[in-house]
Amino acid sequence: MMEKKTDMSVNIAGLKLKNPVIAASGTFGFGREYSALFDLSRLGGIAVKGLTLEPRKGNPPPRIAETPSGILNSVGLQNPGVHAFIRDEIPFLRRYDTAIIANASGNTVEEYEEMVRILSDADVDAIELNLSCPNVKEGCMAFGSTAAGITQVVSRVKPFCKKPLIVKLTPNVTDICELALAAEAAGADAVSLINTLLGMAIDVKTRRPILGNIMGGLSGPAVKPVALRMVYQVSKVVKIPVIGMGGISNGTDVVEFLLAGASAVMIGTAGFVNPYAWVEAINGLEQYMLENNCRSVAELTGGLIV
Amino acid sequence: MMEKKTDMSVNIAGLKLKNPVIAASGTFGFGREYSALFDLSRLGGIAVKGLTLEPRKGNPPPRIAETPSGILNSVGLQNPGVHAFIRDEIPFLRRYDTAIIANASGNTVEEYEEMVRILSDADVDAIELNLSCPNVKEGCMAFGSTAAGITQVVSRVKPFCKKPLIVKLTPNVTDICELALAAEAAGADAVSLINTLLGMAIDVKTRRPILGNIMGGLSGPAVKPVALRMVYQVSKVVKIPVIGMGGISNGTDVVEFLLAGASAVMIGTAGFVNPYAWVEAINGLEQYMLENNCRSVAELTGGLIV
Amino acid sequence: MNLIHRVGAVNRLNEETFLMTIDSPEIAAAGRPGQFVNIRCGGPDAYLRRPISICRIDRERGTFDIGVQIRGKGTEALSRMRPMEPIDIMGPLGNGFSLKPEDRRIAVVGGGIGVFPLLQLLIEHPASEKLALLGFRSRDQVVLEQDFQMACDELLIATDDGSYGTAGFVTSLLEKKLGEKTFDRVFICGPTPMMKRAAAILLERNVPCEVSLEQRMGCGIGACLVCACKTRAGDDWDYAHVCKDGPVFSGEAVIFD
Amino acid sequence: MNLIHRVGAVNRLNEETFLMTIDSPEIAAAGRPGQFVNIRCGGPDAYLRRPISICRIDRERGTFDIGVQIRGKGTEALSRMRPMEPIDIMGPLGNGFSLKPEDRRIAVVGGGIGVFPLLQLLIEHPASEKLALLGFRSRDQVVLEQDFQMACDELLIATDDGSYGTAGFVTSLLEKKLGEKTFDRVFICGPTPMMKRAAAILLERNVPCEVSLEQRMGCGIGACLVCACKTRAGDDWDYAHVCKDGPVFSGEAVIFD
Ligand SMILES: Cc1cc2nc3c(=O)[nH]c(=O)nc-3n(C[C@H](O)[C@H](O)[C@H](O)COP(=O)(O)OP(=O)(O)OC[C@H]3O[C@@H](n4cnc5c(N)ncnc54)[C@H](O)[C@@H]3O)c2cc1C
Ligand SMILES: Cc1cc2nc3c(=O)[nH]c(=O)nc-3n(C[C@H](O)[C@H](O)[C@H](O)COP(=O)(O)OP(=O)(O)OC[C@H]3O[C@@H](n4cnc5c(N)ncnc54)[C@H](O)[C@@H]3O)c2cc1C
Ligand SMILES: Cc1cc2nc3c(=O)[nH]c(=O)nc-3n(C[C@H](O)[C@H](O)[C@H](O)COP(=O)(O)O)c2cc1C
Ligand SMILES: Cc1cc2nc3c(=O)[nH]c(=O)nc-3n(C[C@H](O)[C@H](O)[C@H](O)COP(=O)(O)O)c2cc1C
Ligand code: FES
Ligand code: FES
Repeated sequence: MMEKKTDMSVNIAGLKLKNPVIAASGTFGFGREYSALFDLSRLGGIAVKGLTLEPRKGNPPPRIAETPSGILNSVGLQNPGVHAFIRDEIPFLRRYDTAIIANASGNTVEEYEEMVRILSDADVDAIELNLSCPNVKEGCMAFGSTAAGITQVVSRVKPFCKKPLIVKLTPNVTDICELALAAEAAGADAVSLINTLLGMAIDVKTRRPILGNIMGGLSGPAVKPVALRMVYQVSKVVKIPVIGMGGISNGTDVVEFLLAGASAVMIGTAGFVNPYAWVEAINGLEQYMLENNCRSVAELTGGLIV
Repeated sequence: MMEKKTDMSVNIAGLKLKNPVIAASGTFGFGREYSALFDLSRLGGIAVKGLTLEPRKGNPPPRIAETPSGILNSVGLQNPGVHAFIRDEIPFLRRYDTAIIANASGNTVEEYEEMVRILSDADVDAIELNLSCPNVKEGCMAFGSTAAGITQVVSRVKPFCKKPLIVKLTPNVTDICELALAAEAAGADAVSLINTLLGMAIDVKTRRPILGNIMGGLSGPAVKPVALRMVYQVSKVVKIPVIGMGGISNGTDVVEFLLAGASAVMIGTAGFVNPYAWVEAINGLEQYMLENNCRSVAELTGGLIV
Repeated sequence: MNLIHRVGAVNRLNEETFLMTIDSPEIAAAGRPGQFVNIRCGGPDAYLRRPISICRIDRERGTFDIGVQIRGKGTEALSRMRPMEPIDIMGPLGNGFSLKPEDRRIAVVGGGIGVFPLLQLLIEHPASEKLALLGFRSRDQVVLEQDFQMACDELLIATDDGSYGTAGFVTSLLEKKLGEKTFDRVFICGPTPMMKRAAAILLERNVPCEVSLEQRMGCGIGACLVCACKTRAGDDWDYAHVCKDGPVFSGEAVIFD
Repeated sequence: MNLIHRVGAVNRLNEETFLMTIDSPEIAAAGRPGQFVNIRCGGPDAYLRRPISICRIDRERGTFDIGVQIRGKGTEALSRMRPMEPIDIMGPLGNGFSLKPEDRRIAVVGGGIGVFPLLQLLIEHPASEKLALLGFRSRDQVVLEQDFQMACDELLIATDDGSYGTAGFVTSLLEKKLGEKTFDRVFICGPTPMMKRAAAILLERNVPCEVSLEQRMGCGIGACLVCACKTRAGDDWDYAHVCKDGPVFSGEAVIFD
């Protein structure tokens, strides 16, 4: 009898991934640096650094503060702009057998539309709309923290979007389900959550905020309980797939998010501490699946017993 | 020349505390247990376990889960009811020279009113309205997560309140400032924040949530950056004093919250790990004040340089 | 309460279990069988303290032993502590087993790591006849056999897989023994299903029993109310708290469900 | 990249500073002066890695040294590591100082813990004349004096309080020396105000210089963009990243503000 190998692949609204582990946007650059450490083809996908229409310099340093079991960042979308990404980075990323997810931000609805038009014609596998960055003044969080804002942006870009459209949600809201439902209704093919929780750190010696931008986004293990709760809540109300993230560090954490309802996951901050976190999480998930006779990732998704 | 000693006392809208460190509601019971470990008169105040009109059994166990640098709890307001508190606990607490803050919850606006009427005639120093408990189905969070709900409850109870009225806010909202402003406008004498962040933990072995109640409230060092940010934001917009809490573990953390804008602080979870956390935080604050020539706590409040 | 004590000897009992001696004249003097201590295990991810039963007390030397099974982050970190290291412990906590002079004939029923708190109980109990029934998964899980042997009049061991002692559950041993004789009180500690079954067997025969419960804890002293367990309160039920009202409860009081 | 290496000797240099040898043939072979390593220090609260410069390399033995000042949780935990313990290190990282054969006469200007990366630079630089100007707060802060002495032709030390060497700032020493002779390149590492001042002095006199910057880091390899520093980009400016574009930058490139 042939032994049935565990099937790690997932299909997120047409986006096929060899495994459900994706590098989270903003933590993995465009993959170049980590390609020196491991084979990027191991990854289910890579969500590239958040892109904007024009290049952006980002916020003044310091841009990171360490917090208990987490970090605050205030990078503020430093990026070379979408055109440089298409020209310089896609060819590099395409050398690897992994999905490319373009993470896109805009200051205005028009800019979101323009970004989606441009990226739809580029060689990427999916578009992740960042409606949730806490580190920029305009756009983003402004749209992302109300259902109306999400409806406005998503329904505007949807007609032009030729790729699976993932809408990334902010956790800094009263009711994340409402936002997810708005995204779904407006045409999102999937939602990803959570982006960072708005936070702050203070140095009592200088009596100043540690971050140059005063406030920043909290990520890492500290936020995992909040992220897990939101993934659970959202996946119970939407029909589209949910991509979960927030503090995932290993295979066990991945399984938790899958059980809570995620179809795939993203990992960011943990990679700063352990540069092999992504690969180890994939291996850990596979081991769990083998030990527990799971034939497919879908068997785990939403498998929480309550 | 007489050496001027550091003055640790604070006055929160008429509530006089010998120092700004208060035991957070729900983590300190009615003080009996910790009175065996240290002199309760050391504390600025004690916010007692959340009270309701009738005794409550609370939620099914397990009621606690450990998370990275924090905990989730789902106690669900187990308490003997406000009458038993007045009869059995106040006499005990009054043996100590520390402020008694009655933390009150209700299922309905009427219940909140009733609680405030009863507690106004009891021997307590202040009333903290819990509009933010994530662990009970009715009341509480329902009122506490919209400005309208807060306005409704606070303006209803205010006319009957003969004690300083502190309104405790939930962090599980899009805009905490809006809520704080609503509390202020409706007559709150102070706001306290943050209550716990709604979260969840899963056991991959059993594939079940760890908490009997599925979700619970996140507290401890993990939430400190979020709490600090909210205290900073709120204290910039309200004129009434802000009592800060969320993950405070030592004197340095206390100073951070004061600098961010708090007039006093509460400490909860840290005491589970270190039962002397409250006392050590007071000592640590005093030491910081001495080393930095701070004559009074008020000098630190809002002293952040941005 | 002094929190800082010192690790003494650390000995592996089997692959996943170790016995640790703690130097602490205070806890050794105050501790009673069935009480527990709450240990800050350290390690980056073990934020809360871990409750562990007092297993044996040497009051002359001012030390006590704990028997610990490595289950997760905290117990794993604990297992790596070395002799002479300082260790942060709150204790003794909880109420302990009853030690009544009128209980002349007693039995203890322990399962797995539940055997640990029963050792000091046997050592210290004033009864004239002491029976120990211990259950383990398999031969290599059997711990402290000699120590129990010395602390009681008769020791019977059951293993689930029959690799040592009697094959089957310790509750079957209990039923068999109850066919032969009765006891003034039986003390039970082990996995919940075992305790539930054992308590039912004993209550049916009107034999008083005490069970030692486990629940996840916060403060460990009764202030935070997280360690709830269902107990009878007249015709109704209520939540008692394992850390303060327990960990030992009378068998009739507990509602296992 | 192999992350697990081994702690060798650990020696206190003064109350708050220690020198640690790491066994790592890989990093010793690949490391160049001015590069850094990113260390997981452990301890319950130090979540991120800590960037620390390579101070000295012994390629034959396959070891390298780091000099560390205890500042907070991470460096404190690091200071408690013992010889033979495994240690999790990413490295070597960053670009390092330039080692140009045409630079015949060089000087290094170091302040406080900024002296550490300059030691291996002096050891390895091909120049024929090497001057070291080091500044410390006071006598008891002076570290590695002999080692620097052996690695250069002339060593001058300044202390802020005049308790050792020349009284005053190391930048004054630099100005004085520049009155006597010039250099093909000067390498600077220390507190930002010192580097800013030193770079200004040198640029004024058209002496090329390199500065080694510090910034809080996340990934340590250029992926997360948190370690930004302001640099000139034509007539404009841009953010470069200390971990990948640096930590060493040419003095003209950096905008100190
Ligand atoms: C009164 C009492 C006495 C105990 N005596 C012993 C003993 O003598 N020997 C022994 O090996 N074990 C004993 N236990 C169980 C022991 O507390 C747990 O095995 C231990 O807390 C697990 O921690 P961990 O870090 O290894 O596991 P993790 O899974 O990492 O723990 C995560 C969290 O869950 C809690 N937790 C997990 N399992 C339990 C449990 N069974 N009971 C309570 N909390 C739990 C932990 O304390 C921690 O807060 C006792 C428990 C109680 C309540
Ligand atoms: C390229 C580079 C080389 C360095 N080389 C050395 C060296 O050789 N010897 C030495 O003693 N120190 C060196 N430092 C500084 C050293 O990284 C910090 O002192 C250390 O990170 C402080 O950590 P902590 O846990 O003690 O302090 P904490 O205050 O607990 O640190 C909190 C967070 O802030 C970061 N942080 C704090 N101060 C600094 C700083 N000055 N630079 C960067 N991050 C900081 C920490 O890495 C951590 O993420 C270097 C820094 C950089 C960027
Ligand atoms: C340094 C940093 C930069 C980030 N930049 C972006 C970004 O550009 N776009 C985006 O959608 N999310 C960004 N994020 C958020 C992450 O993608 C992710 O949502 C969050 O960090 C939670 O996951 P984690 O805990 O695994 O890091 C960034 C996070 C970090 C830490
Ligand atoms: C076990 C537990 C029980 C709590 N019960 C209450 C309560 O009854 N009323 C209330 O207002 N807050 C309650 N809280 C919230 C705390 O008062 C506090 O707002 C929160 O825990 C954050 O502070 P900390 O991180 O210092 O614990 C409870 C918290 C914990 C951990
Ligand atoms: S653990 Fe706090 S009441 Fe039992
Ligand atoms: S630390 Fe990540 S880019 Fe420098």
